[in-house]
Amino acid sequence: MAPLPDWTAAAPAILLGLTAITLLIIDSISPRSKNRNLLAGTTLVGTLAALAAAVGLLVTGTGTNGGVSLYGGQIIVDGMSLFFTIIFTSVAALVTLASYDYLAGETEQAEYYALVMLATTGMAMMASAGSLALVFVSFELLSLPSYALVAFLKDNRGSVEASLKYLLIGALSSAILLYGISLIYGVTGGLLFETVAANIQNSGLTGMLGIGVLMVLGGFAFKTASVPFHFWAPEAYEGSPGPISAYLSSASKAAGFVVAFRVFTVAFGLDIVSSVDWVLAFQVLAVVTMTLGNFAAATQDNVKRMLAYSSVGQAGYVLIGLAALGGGQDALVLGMSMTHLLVYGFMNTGAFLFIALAEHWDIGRTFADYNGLGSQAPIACAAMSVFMLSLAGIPLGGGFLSKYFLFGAAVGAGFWWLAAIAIVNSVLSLYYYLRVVRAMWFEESNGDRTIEGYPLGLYTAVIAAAVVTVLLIPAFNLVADPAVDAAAALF
Amino acid sequence: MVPVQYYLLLSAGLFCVGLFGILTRRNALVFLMSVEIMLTAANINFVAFSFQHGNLTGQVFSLFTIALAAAEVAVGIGIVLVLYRNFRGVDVTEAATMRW
Amino acid sequence: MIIELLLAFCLIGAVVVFVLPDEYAPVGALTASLFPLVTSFVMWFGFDGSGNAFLEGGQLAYETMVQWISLGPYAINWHVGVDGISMPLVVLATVLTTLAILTAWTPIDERRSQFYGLMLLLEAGLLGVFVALDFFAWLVFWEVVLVPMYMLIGVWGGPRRKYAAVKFFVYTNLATLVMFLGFMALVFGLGDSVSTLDMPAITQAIRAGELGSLAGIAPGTIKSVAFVAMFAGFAVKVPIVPVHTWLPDAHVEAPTPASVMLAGALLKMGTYALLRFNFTMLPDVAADFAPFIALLAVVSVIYGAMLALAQQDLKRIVAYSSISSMGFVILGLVAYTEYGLGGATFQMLSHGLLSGLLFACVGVIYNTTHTRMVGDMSGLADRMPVTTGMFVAGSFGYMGLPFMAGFMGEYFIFQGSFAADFAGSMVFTAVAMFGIVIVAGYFLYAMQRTLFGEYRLETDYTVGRAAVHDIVPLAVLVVLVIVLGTAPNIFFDMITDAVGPMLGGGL
Amino acid sequence: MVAFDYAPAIALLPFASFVIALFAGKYMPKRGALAGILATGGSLVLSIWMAFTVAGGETYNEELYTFVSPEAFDLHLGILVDPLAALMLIIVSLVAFLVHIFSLGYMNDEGETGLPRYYAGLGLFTASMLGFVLADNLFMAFMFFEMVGLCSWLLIGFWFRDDAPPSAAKKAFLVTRFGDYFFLVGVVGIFVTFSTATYAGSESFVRLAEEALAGNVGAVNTFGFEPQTWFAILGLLVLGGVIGKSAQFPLHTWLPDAMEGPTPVSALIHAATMVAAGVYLVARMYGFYALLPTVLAIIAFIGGFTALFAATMAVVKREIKQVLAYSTISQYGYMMLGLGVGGYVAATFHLMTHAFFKALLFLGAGSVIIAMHHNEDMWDMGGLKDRMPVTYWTFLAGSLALAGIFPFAGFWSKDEVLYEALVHGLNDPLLLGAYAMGLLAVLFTGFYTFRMVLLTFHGEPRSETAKNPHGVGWNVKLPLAVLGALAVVAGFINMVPVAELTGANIEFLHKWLEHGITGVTSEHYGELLSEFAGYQAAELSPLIPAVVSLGLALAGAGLAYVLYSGASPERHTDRLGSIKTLLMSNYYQDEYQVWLADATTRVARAADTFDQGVIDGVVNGVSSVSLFSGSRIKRVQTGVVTNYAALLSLGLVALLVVFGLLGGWF
Repeated sequence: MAPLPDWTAAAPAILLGLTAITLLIIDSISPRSKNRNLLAGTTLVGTLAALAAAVGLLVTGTGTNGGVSLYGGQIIVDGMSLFFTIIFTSVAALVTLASYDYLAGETEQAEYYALVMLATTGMAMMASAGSLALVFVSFELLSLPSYALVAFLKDNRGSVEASLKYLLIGALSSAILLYGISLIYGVTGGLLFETVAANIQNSGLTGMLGIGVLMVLGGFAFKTASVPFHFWAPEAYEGSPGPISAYLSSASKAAGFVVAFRVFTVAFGLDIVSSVDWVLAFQVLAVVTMTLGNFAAATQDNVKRMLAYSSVGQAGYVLIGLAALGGGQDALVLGMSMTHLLVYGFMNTGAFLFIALAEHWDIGRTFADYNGLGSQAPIACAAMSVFMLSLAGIPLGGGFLSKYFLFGAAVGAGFWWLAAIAIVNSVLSLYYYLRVVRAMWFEESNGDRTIEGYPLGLYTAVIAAAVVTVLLIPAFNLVADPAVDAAAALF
Repeated sequence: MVPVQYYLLLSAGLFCVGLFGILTRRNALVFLMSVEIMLTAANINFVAFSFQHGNLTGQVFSLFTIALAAAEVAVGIGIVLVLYRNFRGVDVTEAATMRW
Repeated sequence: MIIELLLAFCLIGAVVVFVLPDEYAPVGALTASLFPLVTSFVMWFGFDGSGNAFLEGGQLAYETMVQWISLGPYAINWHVGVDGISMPLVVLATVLTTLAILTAWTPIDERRSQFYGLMLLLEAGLLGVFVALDFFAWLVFWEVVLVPMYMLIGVWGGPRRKYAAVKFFVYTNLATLVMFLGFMALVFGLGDSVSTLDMPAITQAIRAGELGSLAGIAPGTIKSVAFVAMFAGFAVKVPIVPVHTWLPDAHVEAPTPASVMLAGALLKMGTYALLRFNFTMLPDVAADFAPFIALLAVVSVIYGAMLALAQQDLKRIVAYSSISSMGFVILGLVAYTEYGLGGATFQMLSHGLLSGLLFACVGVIYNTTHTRMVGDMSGLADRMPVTTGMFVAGSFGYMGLPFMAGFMGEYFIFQGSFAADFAGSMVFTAVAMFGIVIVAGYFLYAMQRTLFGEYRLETDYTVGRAAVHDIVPLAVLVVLVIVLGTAPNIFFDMITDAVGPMLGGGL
Repeated sequence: MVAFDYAPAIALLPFASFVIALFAGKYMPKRGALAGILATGGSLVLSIWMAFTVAGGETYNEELYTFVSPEAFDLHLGILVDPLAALMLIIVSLVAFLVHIFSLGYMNDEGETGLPRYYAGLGLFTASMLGFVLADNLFMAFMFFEMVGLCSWLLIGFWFRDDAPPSAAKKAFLVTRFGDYFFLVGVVGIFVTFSTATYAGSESFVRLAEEALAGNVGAVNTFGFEPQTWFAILGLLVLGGVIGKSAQFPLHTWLPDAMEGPTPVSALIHAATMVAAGVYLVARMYGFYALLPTVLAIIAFIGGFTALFAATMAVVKREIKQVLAYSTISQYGYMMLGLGVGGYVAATFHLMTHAFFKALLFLGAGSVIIAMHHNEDMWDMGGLKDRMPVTYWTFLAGSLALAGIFPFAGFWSKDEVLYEALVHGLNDPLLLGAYAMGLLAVLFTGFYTFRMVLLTFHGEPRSETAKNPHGVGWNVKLPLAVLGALAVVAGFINMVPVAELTGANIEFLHKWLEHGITGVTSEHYGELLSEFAGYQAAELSPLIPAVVSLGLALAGAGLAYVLYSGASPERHTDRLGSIKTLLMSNYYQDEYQVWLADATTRVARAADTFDQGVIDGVVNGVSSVSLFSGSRIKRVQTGVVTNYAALLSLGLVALLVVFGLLGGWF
């Protein structure tokens, strides 16, 4: 058969976009529709289609040898972009499943799903952005729907406050990002990564370049919720509706990372930018982020907020992927960060979806409220235990392998001190993740809790996430291999 | 003609003004305006540099950013509205129920 | 393939038991545990391995090797097999699990199916640790063991169970991570000379001196640092003083079956790992640190025994005495002679059986008296003669009574370490041997106070003879201890055959 | 030689009786007694057969069962039957046999409960002891040594429902364990030194040591010490076990307490056999000790001192068994003295005679105790002579033997020990001191022995029970009769003084021990002693010392007669004043040992506090500190969005400044 035209390489993003438009059309036909099956169904179909497309492209080897570059290099579809598209779409699928029950009875469901789809489209584009321009546009395409989604529970003070903070910090960060981009443009006279990479060395303007690079870095740090750009994260995750917390903490964070990976490896590659030691910057960021995240998470009373902080901490681990570059194990460390992001996409989403489930049952949010839940909802609690332990790096889930490989690779790159700090944090994280397990299984149930109904969608999502998390141990190679290859392709 | 450094200074100044506004004002709307100022600063850069480099990339991109800024404000206003509805005001420091 | 079968039996059994209704769980679990038991015995009788699994010329029994993960330059395999060191430990694990499940019948009365399912999960993890030969496969089992134990302690444990469970989990996890870093330093230090995380391959590469420098750190330094890191990591698991404090808490709070498994099998993971990693991979570093390690061992022996002497809680007594006994194992390892290494491995077996026996005895006593405090009871021999007999047998076995396993293990170790190559081996050994006097002191004290004298019980429970299914595991263990003590060769042959090759290089 | 194929059965028969009694005892007519009697009887017969075979000039030295055999050296069970072993086998099995019979009267007829446990204990003990005697190497010896210790623990604590017996059992095991610790170190040391621990044969450690001292060290590893020194260290280490088991000073304190056990047990374990194990061990490896003059001197001195020391304590005791207990310690002191001064045969001789008459005395005491309804206080007795004649006459025979009155067994053996001590002592003042103590002990022995006899059997009954005592059956009288006869005649096998006088060739025991396996015969020991230890025997007729010691014994006896004869003797012990309290409280030996135990416990408590407080405190401290810092760190998140913006900008500025400086941008 004839080879597919190039544009098909962008199929995932296109499909997502189309889904979003479809939803809007549906909404305009029957506004305020509460037809969960139709709306969630459409979204799920679109997402899965995109997922299938991404997987298909990856398997058929579109990602190999530099990938496909479209629109004069504005869009690059390679292993990494497809890999991350898979993360985004899987998370989106889980979130959609969960929202099916979570939104029961809500109006404006169509908008909700549409926004989710638009944000996902933005992510997919970020993953394959080939120029700083597209980076910024897709960045905004992701951010704006996110602000709205966080505020989805319009008359819930928490939700609104969260979205406000998210918006303000986000606006500030995007301004910083944009300014940084403008400086880079000033130095290099281009926005395409190739142009940037090409013109960056022989420009004397080290200071301007440096400021630009660091500002861009700041912009990404906002998306990845890395200290000190993380302040929005705890509130946003805590305040927003459960599925959205899951979505932001997993997918949106991954989006931030993918763009950071690409920009810093391709545009500001180590071999190119000698004057700005951004690796050191990422090391600082990684250490501060994981430390602050984990330590702050250790003493929370609110499970959701604990997870929020823990996801900040996890971002710190992933940052090792950039912080340990230049140690001779580049492909390995970067690949392992990517793998960790994927596994994290499932286990962290699952964890937040469990919270969503708890919110759906409206049992409270503190640890004490979870006491003895294990005897009432054993399956869900077992799944939650898997998420917690996998997040902590105990081999009930793939999180163990990705995390340990990440640390190991860091040692291999010679950054043993980075790994050592990571270890201290990891142990601390085990402590607070165990608090959930302990509440669910060890403590006695404090009486008056009745669980009415076991929502199908939420359960399916949680169980699916758990199953994938567990299966990722034996099937680890399926994700680790492409990740390392994709990472290797960047250098 | 005016050398590019001056534009750079101007934009830097604007950026700082915006930042100053963000750090000092408590009104959500003023907050948003300050962000707009910062974005404008970036736009000035783009235009100036595009003129210096002699390619249109920057100018085109600045159009994009203007549009995005508008969208951002739109979303922002919406959020400010619900903020007003829930907190009886648009003081950003009021909404501080979630902390630590 | 039979090893996969062994593990599969445990996992399938666990799943089945999880879904069983509570009233059928005990029988179901017992039946399920018989499959791995039988399998392990089949493996033992058909054992055709020779030499050491980690060194050249080691002929593994029941080996399988398939690629699992390919990680850039490194291949991670599913590589399992047993040699003369791991085979006995596999048998120990299966035997102990079955007996521990029996000891659970009386005390465990709620959420049974979960309990027994976790027990079988624990068994799977244990066996995996002893059979896995690829580092990551091994590490998965090594860590997964913690989860069921954590749950067993936390859900079915005593009053301070939550504290003990978390302490156990977090402490040992920290240890694992430290050890992990050390090992990784070795792996990457080897650079291109190894393309896999296969432990035998790595061991041979290191012993062949292919360790290069890593990030500007000299090979020698890497070796020492890695050794220290791994030693520290495994020391927590053993546990060696001063990183032992999680053990008494865990033991005291854990339910009897969990205690049996913890003392009987889990502690052996630490010494097994020490033997495999530190002493097989880096014998020369071990030689450099030998006096220091021997000192730690002696301190563990004496200090642990002294602590046991100060306890009033029977379980605490046994727990601290475990620290003491494991100190002997370390002494045997560091001796690095045929008798020393062989004795250390043998002592793992004998201590596994003996500590299991004693914890089971304490459990039986606790089931009827509902107290473990020495001061709360006396003259139990009058009411529960059989249990008393078992307790006496166990205690004397622990004190190193000849014709029982404990004596053989400890004697081998003393014999091996007395004239070892490191400085002051004689003094260290002689001092450590004094442990056999102290151990006699606290066990005789405990027996005299609790079992003998006029019958008295502070708690208001009527003490009757223990049920048969309580006695059976005790009796079986006593028999095994005596068999192992009179015919040590049933295992010692294959053990020496496996440790012999280690003596070639290094020390 | 066919006989030796049955050698293992000597130890296995009692073991079988142990198993039977333990598992089937409660279903058997005599609760396992019969099994024990048959087994020990069988062992006795076999032992006698062995003796005859050995007498035929045959010996046996074989490895039977190997525990493990690594490259270095193997650990095995083996059997060594030579004249010494054969003699000891007969002693042990005979006493065990008689004690089993006696137990029928002492335990069964008294309606004790838990008899299967009792007979199982006796059986296991007999088996272990015989195994120890048969052992062909030190490792095996140690194993059975420990088993013997276990059995004594089991049997002393037989009446576990009372408080005293379990405590006494604990003490006995602990004290002997303390000695065994040194023994174990010694065994390990001997293995690493010689790579073997067999007693006899050209490859035995004894022979290797001899050669090493003779100059050809060969494969013997002395760890940089002078062979002499190193061997002395090893010898002393092994001696530790001997001192513990044979209740020599300072580890003698467990034996008197051990009297808490049933009297037959006291007779079997704490008089005739277990305590003999220590002495037997020294005799067994005498070829090793004969090389080490210093060690020999120490042995001699400990022996002599213990003999005197214990005898003095026996003087004031009120309970009949206590007197016997201390006399036991004292008598084993004599044996040690004999071995120390090179009187190998003499010590063995005394070991044998003492086994008989001390078993006799204990069994006699047992029968008295039956009669007195388990009242042991001699001051409640008296006048039992007419009411229990058999017991009286046999007991008297035993007492005469113990006191060393001519011509009873004890006289000949103890006299020879003292003679050896004297003749060697004349060349060595240290040994002479030991001799002096031994000689003085004779006086005390005569005194306390007859004090005991007089108080128990003579005079008027001093209590109701004594007036009409409980009768005893044949199963009590038979063992007494047998042992009584032996106590009289056993000495005649080795009448050295008579031999000297008449020149008749009647030193049968000397002849007996002279032949056997090369290197483990008494004459070889003699050579070693003169060659390596430099022992020279002075020319001296055995008559004079014999007369002297006899005179002392008679003097002691006479003193006792003067003080305690008559219808109702009064208590003279009070005359001793403060000395009495000193003796009554055993020179405060127990006190300091108890103090040591307590001190250890206090140290243990301190260690526990340290462990809980400091070590575990650090662990918990780390966790609480990190949690606390966590609770502080999270305060950064104030909740006010402007602060966030400020911190964010600050962070960015900080980054810019730092990297600006690092990168030198401005």
